[in-house]
Amino acid sequence: MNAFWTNLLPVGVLAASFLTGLGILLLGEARARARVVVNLFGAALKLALVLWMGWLTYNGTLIEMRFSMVADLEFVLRADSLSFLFMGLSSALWLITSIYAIGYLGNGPNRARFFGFFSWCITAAVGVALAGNVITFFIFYEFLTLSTYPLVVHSGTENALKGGRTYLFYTMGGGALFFVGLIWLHVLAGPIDFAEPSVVAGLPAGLQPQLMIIFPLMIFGVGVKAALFPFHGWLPIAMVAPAPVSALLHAVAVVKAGAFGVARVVYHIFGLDVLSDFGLLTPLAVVASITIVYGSLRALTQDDLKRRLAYSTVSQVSYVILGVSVLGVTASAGGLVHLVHQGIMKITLFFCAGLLAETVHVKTVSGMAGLGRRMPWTMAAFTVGAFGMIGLPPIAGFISKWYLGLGALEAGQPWVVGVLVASTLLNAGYFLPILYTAWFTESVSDDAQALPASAREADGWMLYPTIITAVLSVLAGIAAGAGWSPLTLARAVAAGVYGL
Amino acid sequence: MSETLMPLAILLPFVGSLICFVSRHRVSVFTGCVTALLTAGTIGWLTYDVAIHGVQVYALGGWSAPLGIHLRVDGLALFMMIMSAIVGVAVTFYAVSYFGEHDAQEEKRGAELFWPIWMFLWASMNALYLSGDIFNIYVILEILGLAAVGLVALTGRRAVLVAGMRYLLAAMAGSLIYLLGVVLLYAAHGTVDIVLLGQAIEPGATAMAAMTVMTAGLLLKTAMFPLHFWLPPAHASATAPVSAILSALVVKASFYLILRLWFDVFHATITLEAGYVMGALGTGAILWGSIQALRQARVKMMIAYSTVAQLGYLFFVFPVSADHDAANAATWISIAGQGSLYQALAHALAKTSIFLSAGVLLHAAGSDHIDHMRGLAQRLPVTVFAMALAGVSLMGLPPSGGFVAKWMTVQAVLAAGQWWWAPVIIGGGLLAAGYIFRILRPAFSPADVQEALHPVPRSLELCALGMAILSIVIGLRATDLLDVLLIGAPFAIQAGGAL
Amino acid sequence: MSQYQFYSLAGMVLFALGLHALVILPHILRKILSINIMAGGVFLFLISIAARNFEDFPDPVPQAMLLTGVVVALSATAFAVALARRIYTVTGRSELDEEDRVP
Amino acid sequence: MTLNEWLLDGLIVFALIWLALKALYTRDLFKAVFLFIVFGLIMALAWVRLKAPDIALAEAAIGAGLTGVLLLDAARHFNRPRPTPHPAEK
Amino acid sequence: MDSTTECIKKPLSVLSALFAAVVCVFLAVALREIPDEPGGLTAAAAAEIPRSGVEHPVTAVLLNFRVYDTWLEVGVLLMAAMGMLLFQRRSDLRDIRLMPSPEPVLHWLVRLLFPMLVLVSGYLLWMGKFAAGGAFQAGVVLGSGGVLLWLAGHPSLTNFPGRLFRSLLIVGFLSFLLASIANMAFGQAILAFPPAYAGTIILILEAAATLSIAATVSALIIGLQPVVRDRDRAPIHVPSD
Repeated sequence: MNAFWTNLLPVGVLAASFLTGLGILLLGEARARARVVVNLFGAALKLALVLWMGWLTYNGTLIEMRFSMVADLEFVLRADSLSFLFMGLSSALWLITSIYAIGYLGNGPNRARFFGFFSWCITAAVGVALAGNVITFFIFYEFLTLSTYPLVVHSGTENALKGGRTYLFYTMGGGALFFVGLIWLHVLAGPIDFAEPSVVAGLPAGLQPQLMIIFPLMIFGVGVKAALFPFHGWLPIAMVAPAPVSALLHAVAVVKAGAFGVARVVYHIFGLDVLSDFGLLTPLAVVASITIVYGSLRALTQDDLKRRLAYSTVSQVSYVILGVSVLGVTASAGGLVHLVHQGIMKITLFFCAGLLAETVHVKTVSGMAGLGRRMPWTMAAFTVGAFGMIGLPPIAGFISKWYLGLGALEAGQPWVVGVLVASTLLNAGYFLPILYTAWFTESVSDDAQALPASAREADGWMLYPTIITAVLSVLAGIAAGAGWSPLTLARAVAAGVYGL
Repeated sequence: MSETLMPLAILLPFVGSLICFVSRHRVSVFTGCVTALLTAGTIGWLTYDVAIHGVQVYALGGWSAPLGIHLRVDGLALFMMIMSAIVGVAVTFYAVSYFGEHDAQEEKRGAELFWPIWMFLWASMNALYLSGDIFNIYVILEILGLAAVGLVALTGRRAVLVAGMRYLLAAMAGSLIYLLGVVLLYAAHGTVDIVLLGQAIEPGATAMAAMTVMTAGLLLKTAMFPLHFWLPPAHASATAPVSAILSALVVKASFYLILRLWFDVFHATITLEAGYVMGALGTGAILWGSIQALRQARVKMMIAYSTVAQLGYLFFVFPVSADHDAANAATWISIAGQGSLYQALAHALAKTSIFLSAGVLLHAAGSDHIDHMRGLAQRLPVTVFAMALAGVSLMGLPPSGGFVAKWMTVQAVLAAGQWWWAPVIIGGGLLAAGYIFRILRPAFSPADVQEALHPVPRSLELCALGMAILSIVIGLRATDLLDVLLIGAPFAIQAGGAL
Repeated sequence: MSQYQFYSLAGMVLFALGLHALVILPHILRKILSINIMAGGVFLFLISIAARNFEDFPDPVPQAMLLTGVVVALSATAFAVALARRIYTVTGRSELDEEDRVP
Repeated sequence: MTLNEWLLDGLIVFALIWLALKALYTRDLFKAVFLFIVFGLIMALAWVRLKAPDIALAEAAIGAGLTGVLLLDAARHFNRPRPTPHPAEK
Repeated sequence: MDSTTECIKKPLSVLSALFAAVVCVFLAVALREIPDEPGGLTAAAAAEIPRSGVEHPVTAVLLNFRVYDTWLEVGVLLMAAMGMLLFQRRSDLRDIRLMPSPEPVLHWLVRLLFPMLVLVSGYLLWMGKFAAGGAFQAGVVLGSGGVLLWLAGHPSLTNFPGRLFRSLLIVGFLSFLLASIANMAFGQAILAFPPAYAGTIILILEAAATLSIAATVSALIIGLQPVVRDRDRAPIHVPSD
């Protein structure tokens, strides 16, 4: 394979989902069957290309595509190990979520618009992963904002529009903050490429005060999407979107893009050694911890199931940021792998929430009484997800918490372990009651028999994806040591970053 | 051969205009389209030619500079002509089906005269960009003003007539104030040729007076912030293709003149305070325009105020170029210039697309009030999508031309040490997001009442979509266009542009 | 203070008068009138520049510019008068309406 | 510049400014236009003084004559009670 | 900004008066620095006049050195005519025909004056080469003749069919255009008149310009008249004006 074709692979990956989206939008509302085929074919193609690219990078070929937009602005796509982590996650889950969404939306209105923008969001998310320099990252970062807006306001109801407005307000503000930091840094240090060693390290000491201002600007700019503490407000409000959107976007694509952005800023823009001697890493860890605890606390009191899951996401994503901000290979490996694990587990939970809302129209935690008997498979998947979130051993969540705790001890920051323990207790605090009401209480309305037989279990389109993701989260936990597991990949990334 | 390209770009639309004036409606529509394509082709050929041979000067009638008039084309003039050509062709094809649709007898008579006046306007714009003689520019400015007012008052309804009158008075006053500056310069230096003036000028009361007066006159014609009173009613009440022409092209012509005068003629007399005044005007325009846009109830009025705001971005090249004694000032002055010109291009494309889409809305729903936008996303998906894409470019979000322009302007402003302009530009982008989404939001909500929409010809929507996509594409690949812009170093700060 | 400076000053005064009247007077025709007076002022200044102490004939270029300027001013005035009359026929008002005034 | 030349120029400039002021600020529209026509003629005279006779002729013909006629006709049109406009115009 | 207009008037008028005064003083100061010696182009023009085909310097500048300005100026006039047609919703002047007037004096006056006006216009046109005069003065005189014809009810511009009327309007502008195209055909710079027969070309162009200026001037005056005014009968019909 000569270099020309391999360098076109990243463009191929992006084009796969972009053109699918375009095709779906052009197909229009009527042709549902053609749309399903195009969508699934696109998703499968994208996954295949990502895996092929993974295999090539594994064998050591460097894949990079450069394209100059303006004098010193270069559009660079590069497949490095960190990008595989996020890209693999989002393309795989896109395929699964598309199947789920086809079942979920049935024959609702505006499905063409939904699936079109859905594929464009994934293009943006994968673009964020593949970005080779800070400009390309910003381009896809803003493209993500734009392509998710129509999904958030998909249902068109009044509070959907209000949710959309808040979502825009936060993400646009975040984008503007990041842009200020980005351009300020560009003026000081010139174009910043993720591959070369951090340019910021070479800057004269006089610039330190300015760099100390630029770093929070960029972190909070990206932190808005990662739902860091002061800027997490939009995530629960954006739950107004349909279930597949909350599942893929607010659990995987958008939020992870924020966390991924924080990782890029810390590892590849500023570089760890610059940040550690500026003493900026510990404040970041503190903010992450506040978010973790705050998110879990708010989740305790939420009766609406999706809002509870949303607050849980707010706190879980900050694990990644915590891992990134704690010095040491194991801690950052734990953080990075949580990026994948949390994605799989959270998407299972959101799938179940969608299933419950669709089949038995249960939206609140209190309404879930006695569902265990009526919808055994859904509740089983939910239980697996919940246990994973809490961090029980066989499921993936445990692995990341274990590595995080271990890394924190190695780095000599015991208080991080305290935070982990507290959040685990809080996780248990808001997940176990749900399981208890679902499995062990009789449904208060004794018309259990009156429910139509079909309400027993959701239809295939929606149930199988949920089960697949549940199995995946267990698999990621058990087979963590395997060659292809997210953990080994995260470890390779962490090793690369620390230059071991 | 290259010698005849420059006058050809002026003669062709004039010929088209005369033919349209005397012939029947169908013939003039056909002539309009053919002339539009031919003119665009000529400008394309001229670009190719200038890219090879560099700056060209053409002595009209064979008489050399002080006595005769020179036509001069450099990167800056070419860039503006390319912009006019792209927007011109799109608007022409849009107008073919837009005016074809209007059956009311009253509209029909107005529509006949659209073609000759529009061709005349296009020819005078090309003449303005090519002209190297400031008195000649005065005459062309006058034609531009009259033609623009003629187009505004095309439909003859009450609103456009009053708006047209206000516009005409502002244009006439602006031209006269500009003429006063021309006379001052001629009195002081005995020539009206831009390049000769650039070499002869030296700081003094006359030069300062001339600069102030000419800039003031042109600011009035560019509808810069305090003097923008005539623009919103004129651009909002005019028909869609006309508002697109006005917002995208006519307003930019006088901005081009200010730029040409500041860099080529008055480069010796620019003071830092003058630069800061222009920057302050730009800031005022962005803030005032955006705030007013947020308050409007009609889509076209909102877009007109958005023009007032977006013009503000163009003005940050002046404060940056004012302190040209700093270390490597030349580099970031050139970047600032490219930023403001690219913003002009991106804004022209995006604004044309939004105005054309608003025309489709007006045509289909009968009114462009915000509430009538409910549920249009399902019924007019292409138009709403075009508006969204154009909105992305207006907001300056990454994949678009607007972003590249904002990037270069902010970078130049920060590098020049005048960091206080940067938050204005970025804040302006957020405000733009405010009013763009205010238009798009109702389009997503389901239409409660399914009143029948007037059928809209496909070509209207495609023109709007085409321009929107173009405004995004120029964001992806800017190097070629900017290389064209930099031919002849228009933003160089030594004595006048290279001849 | 030579003759041409005296007339140039007169031209400036006329220009300022016209500008002030244009802003103040509400009636459309009077606005057109004030623009003509402004034009008159500028042309007077232009022609006095040509008459600076000369040898055999005054500087022809400003005079040619002047002729062009006069004709341009005439056609602009004719255009404005046609528009003003149209406004009067349609709206019956000879002033530009206040409610159209725009912030 | 001999004394009487100064006198003549002074008179012309005074007349110009006086006529301009009167033309702009008189009550009656017709009178304003007439004053403007006289202003045009005096302007032509000024140009003759400034050694541009042919342009003075053009200014007299165009400035005073044509613009005057146009403004007079418009003034008359503005004084007539306006014909009922076409309803579509509203 | 939406306070009552009355209270706007007072401060606004004071403000603008102050502003006008400042402008005047500012310009007067700038005047002082203007050099006294004739820095203009007198010498340059004088040197080139023999090659310009006309003797009178102003006509030389107007129709040879800066002929591009004059051409665009005729363009402005054409634009004014287009504007008039647009605002009066007309494409020709056919429906403003006047009934022939009964007064003998007007008839006699027109029969005497019109040919004289044409003669004067021709003289002005011809004299342009040697002394004061030229296309614009001649055009205006001819135009006033056209208006006179219309006033007396004689067949005049209002009898011209639409297409001919509009062609008459553009003939001046078109002549310069054709001259330029001819120049380009021969590979010369546009609007360049070979010195040998520059005079005749200028005369032809001036004649065409005079024609269209006369048509425009009379159209601008006649076109603005209300439709079909008959001295005694009520207007026959009022199409949508």
